[in-house]
Amino acid sequence: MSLAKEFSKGIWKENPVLVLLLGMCPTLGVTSSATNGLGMGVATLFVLMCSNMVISLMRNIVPKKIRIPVYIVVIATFVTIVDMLMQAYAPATLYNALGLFIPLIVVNCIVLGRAEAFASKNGIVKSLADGLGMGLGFTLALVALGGTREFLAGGTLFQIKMIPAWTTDFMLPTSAAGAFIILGLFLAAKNAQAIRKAKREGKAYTPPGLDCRSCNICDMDK
Amino acid sequence: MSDKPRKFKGGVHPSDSKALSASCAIQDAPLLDKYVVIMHQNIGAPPQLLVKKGDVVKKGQLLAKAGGFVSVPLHAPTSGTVSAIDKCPGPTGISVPAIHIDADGEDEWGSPFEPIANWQNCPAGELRQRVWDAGIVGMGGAGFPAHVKLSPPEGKEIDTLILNGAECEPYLTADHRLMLEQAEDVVLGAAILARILGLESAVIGIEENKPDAIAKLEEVAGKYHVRVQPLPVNYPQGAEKQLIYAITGREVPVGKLPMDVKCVVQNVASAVAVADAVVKGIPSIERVTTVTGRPVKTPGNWRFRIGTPIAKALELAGGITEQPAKLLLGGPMMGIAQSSLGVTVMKNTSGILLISSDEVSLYSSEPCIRCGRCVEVCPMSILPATISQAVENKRFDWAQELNVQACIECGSCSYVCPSHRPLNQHFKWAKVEIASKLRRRND
Amino acid sequence: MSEQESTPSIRLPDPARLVVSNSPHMRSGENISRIMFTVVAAMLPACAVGIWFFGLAAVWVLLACTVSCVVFEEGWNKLNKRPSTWKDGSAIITGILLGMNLNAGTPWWVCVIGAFLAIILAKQLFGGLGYNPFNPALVARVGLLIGLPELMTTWNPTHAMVSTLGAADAVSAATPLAMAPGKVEVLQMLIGNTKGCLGETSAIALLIGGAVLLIFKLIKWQVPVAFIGSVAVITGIMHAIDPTTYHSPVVHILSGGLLLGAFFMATDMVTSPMTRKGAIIFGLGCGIMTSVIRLWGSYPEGVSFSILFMNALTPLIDRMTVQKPFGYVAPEKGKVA
Amino acid sequence: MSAQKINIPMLGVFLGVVAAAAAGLLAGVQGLTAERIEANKKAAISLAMNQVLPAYDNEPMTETNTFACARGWKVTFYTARKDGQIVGYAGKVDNTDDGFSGTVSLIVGLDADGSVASIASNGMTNSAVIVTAQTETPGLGTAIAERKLQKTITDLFGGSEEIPGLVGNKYLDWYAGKKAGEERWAIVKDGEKVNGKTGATITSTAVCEAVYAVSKTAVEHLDELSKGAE
Amino acid sequence: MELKFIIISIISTGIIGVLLGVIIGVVAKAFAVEIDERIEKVEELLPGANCGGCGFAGCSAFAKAVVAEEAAPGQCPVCSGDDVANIASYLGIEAGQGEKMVALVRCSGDISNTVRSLYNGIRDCRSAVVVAGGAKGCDYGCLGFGSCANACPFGAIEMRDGLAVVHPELCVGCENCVATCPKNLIVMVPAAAEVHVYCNSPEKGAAKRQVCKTACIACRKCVKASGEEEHMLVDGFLVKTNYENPPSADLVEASACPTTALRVAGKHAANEYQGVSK
Amino acid sequence: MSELTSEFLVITIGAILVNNFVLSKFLGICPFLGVSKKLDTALGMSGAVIFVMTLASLVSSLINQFLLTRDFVIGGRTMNLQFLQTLVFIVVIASLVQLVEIILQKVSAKLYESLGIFLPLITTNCAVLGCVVLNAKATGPLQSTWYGATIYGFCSAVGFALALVLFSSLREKLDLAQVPKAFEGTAISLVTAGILAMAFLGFSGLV
Ligand SMILES: Cc1cc2nc3c(=O)[nH]c(=O)nc-3n(C[C@H](O)[C@H](O)[C@H](O)COP(=O)(O)O)c2cc1C
Ligand SMILES: Cc1cc2nc3c(=O)[nH]c(=O)nc-3n(C[C@H](O)[C@H](O)[C@H](O)COP(=O)(O)O)c2cc1C
Ligand SMILES: Cc1cc2nc3c(=O)[nH]c(=O)nc-3n(C[C@H](O)[C@H](O)[C@H](O)COP(=O)(O)O)c2cc1C
Ligand SMILES: Cc1cc2nc3c(=O)[nH]c(=O)nc-3n(C[C@H](O)[C@H](O)[C@H](O)CO)c2cc1C
Ligand code: SF4
Ligand code: SF4
Ligand code: SF4
Ligand code: SF4
Ligand code: FES
Repeated sequence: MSLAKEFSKGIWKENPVLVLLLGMCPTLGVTSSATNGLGMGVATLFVLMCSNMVISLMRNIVPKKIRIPVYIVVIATFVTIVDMLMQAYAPATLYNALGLFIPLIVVNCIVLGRAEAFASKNGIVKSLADGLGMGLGFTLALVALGGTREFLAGGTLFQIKMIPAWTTDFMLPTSAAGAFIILGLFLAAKNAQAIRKAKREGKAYTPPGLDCRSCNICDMDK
Repeated sequence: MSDKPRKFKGGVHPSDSKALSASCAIQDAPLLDKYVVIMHQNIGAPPQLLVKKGDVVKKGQLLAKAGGFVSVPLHAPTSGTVSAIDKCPGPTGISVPAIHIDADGEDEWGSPFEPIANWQNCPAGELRQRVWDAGIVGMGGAGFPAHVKLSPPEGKEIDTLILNGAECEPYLTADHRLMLEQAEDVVLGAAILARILGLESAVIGIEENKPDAIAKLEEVAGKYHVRVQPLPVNYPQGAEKQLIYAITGREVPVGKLPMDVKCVVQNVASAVAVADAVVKGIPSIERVTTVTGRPVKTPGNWRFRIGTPIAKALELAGGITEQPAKLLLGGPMMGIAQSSLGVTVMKNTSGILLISSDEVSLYSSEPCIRCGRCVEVCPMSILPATISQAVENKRFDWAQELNVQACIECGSCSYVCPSHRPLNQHFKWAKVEIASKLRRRND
Repeated sequence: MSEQESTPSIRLPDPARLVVSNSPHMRSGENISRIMFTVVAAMLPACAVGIWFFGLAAVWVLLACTVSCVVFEEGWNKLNKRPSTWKDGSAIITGILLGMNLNAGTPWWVCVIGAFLAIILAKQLFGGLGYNPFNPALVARVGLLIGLPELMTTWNPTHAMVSTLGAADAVSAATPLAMAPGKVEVLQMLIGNTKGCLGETSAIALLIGGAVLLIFKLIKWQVPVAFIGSVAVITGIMHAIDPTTYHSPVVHILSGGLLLGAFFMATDMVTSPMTRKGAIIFGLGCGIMTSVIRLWGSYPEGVSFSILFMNALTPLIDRMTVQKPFGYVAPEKGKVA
Repeated sequence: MSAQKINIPMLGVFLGVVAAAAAGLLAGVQGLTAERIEANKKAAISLAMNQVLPAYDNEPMTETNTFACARGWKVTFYTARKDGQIVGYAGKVDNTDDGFSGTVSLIVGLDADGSVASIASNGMTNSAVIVTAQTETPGLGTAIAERKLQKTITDLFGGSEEIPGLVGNKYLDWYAGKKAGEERWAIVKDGEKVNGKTGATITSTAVCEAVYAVSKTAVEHLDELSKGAE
Repeated sequence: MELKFIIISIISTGIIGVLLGVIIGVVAKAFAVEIDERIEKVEELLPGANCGGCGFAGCSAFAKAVVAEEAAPGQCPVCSGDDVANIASYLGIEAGQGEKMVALVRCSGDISNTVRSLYNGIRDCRSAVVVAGGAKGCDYGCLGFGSCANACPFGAIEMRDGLAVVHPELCVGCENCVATCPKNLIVMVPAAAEVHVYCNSPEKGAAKRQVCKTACIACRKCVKASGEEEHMLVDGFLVKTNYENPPSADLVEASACPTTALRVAGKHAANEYQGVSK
Repeated sequence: MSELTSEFLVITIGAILVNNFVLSKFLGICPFLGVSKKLDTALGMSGAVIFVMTLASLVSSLINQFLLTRDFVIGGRTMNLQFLQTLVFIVVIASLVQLVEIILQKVSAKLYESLGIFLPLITTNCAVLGCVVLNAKATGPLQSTWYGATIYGFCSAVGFALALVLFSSLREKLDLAQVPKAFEGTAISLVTAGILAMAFLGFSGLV
């Protein structure tokens, strides 16, 4: 695959949230507003790129048996760096809102998943492209989700009122229940598009499910 | 044994419409000029053909011999010529082989065996052989060879013989009339069956909506230690597992047979056929059948020869007053719908029923609303609604787990379902799929 | 036509017009829409009382909910090219019940959002009538409660209250459950002259409706009995311990939609267990959870949440209460492997 | 296909080296950012303090007194002086335990007599109450606690100017000038001046309790406060 | 910067790391599991349709079999030629690609051509056969309730007027439909053969004509036109294509089949035949 | 009620019902969606999570208390290793899981068979890490002790198990529903989870 393709596949065709169904926890947890989605997305993007890069560099020297622990250590390092950097330089409100989920980037299946499925098999440039694409795809999905939830709740986007006449806040979309439901609707929309496409191409289509195909982290003991 | 019958769980009370034919005495159908005897009329192996096209046969003569132990011979319904051995529409919609006989009008006897006048002293084995030779199958529905039921395998003890006179299906009155008009024969048949099984006594179970038959039978029953047991009116009282429970309180385990709880159940018509075969030496070549339904001009009960075309039977009943929506062999709850008039009366045809279009609710299955009615009426206490949804999603494994095999296909669940779900068809389908899977696994 | 001549002396059925189908060939004549419209009839007394006490506002809410439920149902069917289903009456029930669960002064757009939550989100996404695991009307009510808590916890006073108390006092008067224990007028609650959702205030009307449902055997009596019974017992114990902080069981039973929930919503067969044993467990669960939320939770009212929560438990209950078939023999041990 | 032989010491060393490298890197970054993080935390407090206190010329951050209030919470007071005279206190209380879905932390500017200070800003009189941390329901509980300017799309294009100073919040501004007496303050939900919001009584009460606690503690300990830091 | 601090961090974490590495090494040694990464790779190269057309329980089972050389890559009916070649070259083995087969529904009796009763029940062939054999006049014909079409993961079977019609270009030959048909109507035939007899009824010609306008009445016109049983075989009252030696498409024109039971697959799929009424 | 008892209630009822890990904290969503197709597997996973989370809480709170939060003075500045929290925790969890697996395999083959396959999944289940991090952040007098942290770990896992079991039984039911094509699979599961979360909101304020 060309470099451009490695980069672009994460954005739509293999979008980590909508297609690979990875990293559901931050997806649901931080998307009560577009700003939060963006912050989380960028943080993950950074970690993803760094870890993809380093792991790709190390891929030939890491003993197979301990590759996952090594990857985890690498990832945890970058996550902690992001954590400290954000605490130091990001707006306090954003850092507080993302709170718990920053350390959890460590276990975000996207990061480890890409490390294992891609970076450990590809060169540094390709891995960087993959990390960038996947990270961007994740960020876009999070911003879209956060934006939708925020907008449905009170007509705002990035905390800016888009419809000044909208005065009563409707809190369901920003509640926990709304997170699940609206992500469900997003997936359905993506499915509908894929179904239509598959039909046009005369192919069979099965909606993506969360299974071991998109995440092979549990190879750890092998 | 208590006198008070037990009530089985569940069941339904459809309007019985028996009044149409209940008071019509059994008439002997006149001799026709053509009979079509379907070859395979019994559960088990098909019989082996003994005649060929052009053969001349006498009434009662053997047309085909039993094709194994679970199989029965077939006899000519009248004298005449075998005009063809060809296909004819079968009761299940698929064409089946049949023996076509052109009657010569003489109706000349050519019985293969003699009456056994002194049956009380005849060995049980001989009597059982007679039942087999006479080609008697269960006349209550399934057509299971009677002699098989009468031959419990080594180690299986039988202590109760039950005659099934429940006739719980709406519309049907053939057994009712038979019990009323030939009570002595019924009791005699019961006594012979009891003797074959080595028993002293027998019980006849009858639904309480036939008080005249109960009275009549009680009158004559004393002669042979036969007891008459009135039963509450509750469909499917006549299903053998429910009948056994009502009379003895024993539950036939799932997947097991009546003999596993030491019972044998025979239909009353089967008992009469046994009596005829033993005492009069007549093989199974005729039966009493109810021809009824609102579109039938003169409903009634007829004694038809086996092989009588349905069209002829309907003609005898005066034809129709309106185009019916359905033609059924059997009762409205369990009968089989026919797509042609070419079928003929078989040994287990207890009724020929026409249903007018306003009585038929066409299939328009809606989703199950989980009202639970089917669960409440199911006499087998399974979960029709869940099984049906499982089958709808082709989850036959699930259906099996939920004991779909226990279903007796009584149709109570479909009867009450407000969503008009084809529950019964789902179960039938599931059983077929499960059976074929088992077969595949055994291969 | 010359029928006389052409008709043969004996006519036989025309085989080409015979229908073949599986047995049974007889049906009880019961159908979904008859069931549903009976339920609608059973709800009418409570609606009527609501309209009597709250006036035209109640009519508008009921209408807005019902109409938008039906419109969403039909719209979805059209969009997905499915046969029309509104005539089966289930969407109408959902609409009326949703209306009954709202304050009489609810704005129309709230009704529309509620109808969307009920019909599209809670019902059609799962495949429509019969497949929804959660009670649509309740999903709508809880969704609105979460989304618009302010709006959903302000109540219109009844006309009768306005004329006796004066407008200002009537507006600030509380719902029975929010009043201090001992100050509640039980008689007013029986007839329905209290604040609350427009369909939940009159105990008598709801009991009449419940009786209709029971007489027509549309609901399992186990559900309301277990539900109301367990609330009575638990709140009774608490009232006995401390009558100054806890209301008497009578107040608990008559207020806050308990009767509405127990007779009309917990009994929705689609979302409650199928067997009678399951129904008892379901009712008890609803009752316990309602009591806990009312006594110690932050919501003044727990009926909706408890039924919704028990809806989620229904598949488990159904699994636990599978009945043994007639003649069931337990598989022998050791044979399983 | 694990053709390679498992070399246990080698595994240990490799993982050890990676982990050690990681730790080193982290320690480095930690060293780089630690100060800034500390400063951020301080700045957050001092920003709030500057907003609630009148002009001062001392370093209130260093002049602190801490007392426990009747509810058991610790209230920290920062004393502001101008020309040596006490011009007011900033009372800070953290993690009260009775919000709707968590705790509330706030800073209250007090006049020298312990009453909640008023601050004129943008032509309005605001109270010197700032909620510094809360986890209430967005749009409901937060309406009581937040002093946030709702920007609308028209502002963006209309180019209206950023207004410095405190943003008004009618629920918080209710406390301006109030001084804690024996009676706790009531929640008022109707009329012009309110401190409570229908549907968010719990948050309203939590904020009210916290502000009351600060004022009450100050009033009780006015003597010690006026003596300055210990 | 405090070097000491950094050193403490490095040392403590380093120790943890060494410990862990050793533990994992010991564990791995004790519980070594042999895995073959080629399986993974082959699975990646497979199309992932999981249709079971290869005769294995899904793509990963097939991949295992291919690597173990118990199956040839070409056995996957869904793989394009390129895919097969890729796998074969990756493993350095023979492609083993068989002849492409497609499904054939041996019936042409759609609603307008056959007698049927009014069937009122579950619309699924396998279920319909338990009721009156499916209520079709012809006992052997297509019931038209589409069990096969539902079983086809590739949408290659179209239900048209109560008849299942295979679109040969969409059919990948996975054989899912074959076992589904309760009437055993579907057989796999070489995709290269174009001419088929669309009838399955062994009944006598007259009997068939009573219930169906497009039945094969075994008039042998096609047999003669193709030159005596070389391309067409007679089997009782039914004629079949000799798939060992299939005729060319012009046979249909040449033989002028009186019932149009003889058809060209592509034209049949395009709905270009009507029954001939008599 | 004493402070400790009331915090005990907050931890137990709070972690199981009110602030359910899955339905209100959004932790462990991957296994929640991935291992909930069948009730039986859900039960197995629940057991494994309860076991690992309790153990992980215990071990990591001990490490946190006795190693990471220990202050030491270097060059006049007080420092500690708290910044290594994430790194140490995840490594501890990962190795813990592996050790448990080995031990289980040796000690009880039967238990290993029913729980074993779920163990590797748990490593990357952010519920475990989340729980441990929350413990480390906790300020309550009970939760900041090692036993309080263990109780919290156990209760959170029970909350996770409750949600998972409920959800899997609902999904088994959904298997029989005629869900619109585009919603099949994860989409409708998410909607269901959303409504389940609504129902759980009823518990709010209980503690
Ligand atoms: C395969 C099969 C084997 C049977 N074997 C026996 C048997 O050995 N003894 C017996 O008394 N009945 C046997 N039966 C008869 C059944 O108990 C039952 O009477 C018969 O199927 C008719 O039942 P029905 O009319 O209720 O459907 C057998 C039935 C079937 C289908
Ligand atoms: C639902 C159901 C209803 C039945 N009703 C009757 C009935 O009313 N009368 C009857 O003789 N047999 C009835 N049967 C058949 C009996 O179960 C049993 O097969 C029969 O009495 C055995 O006698 P036979 O072998 O002599 O026919 C019914 C079966 C089923 C499954
Ligand atoms: C999703 C949701 C979030 C809520 N958030 C808050 C909140 O942040 N603060 C609050 O005081 N009440 C909140 N409530 C409302 C309380 O549960 C309670 O009903 C209310 O405070 C009492 O209202 P009252 O003003 O009618 O007495 C919330 C309710 C819901 C449904
Ligand atoms: C006794 C009974 C109670 C019902 N209760 C409700 C209800 O509470 N909420 C609702 O939306 N529909 C209710 N319905 C209507 C219907 O069952 C409901 O719309 C289905 O849940 C939709 O699939 C009820 C129906 C009956 C027969
Ligand atoms: S499930 Fe079977 S036994 Fe039960 S009522 Fe239905 S048809 Fe009768
Ligand atoms: S009777 Fe029909 S609608 Fe009612 S539960 Fe049974 S199958 Fe469902
Ligand atoms: S070919 Fe077979 S499965 Fe397909 S529609 Fe026809 S009968 Fe049904
Ligand atoms: S006769 Fe042949 S073509 Fe006609 S329906 Fe039967 S099988 Fe099909
Ligand atoms: S992101 Fe939370 S479990 Fe996967």
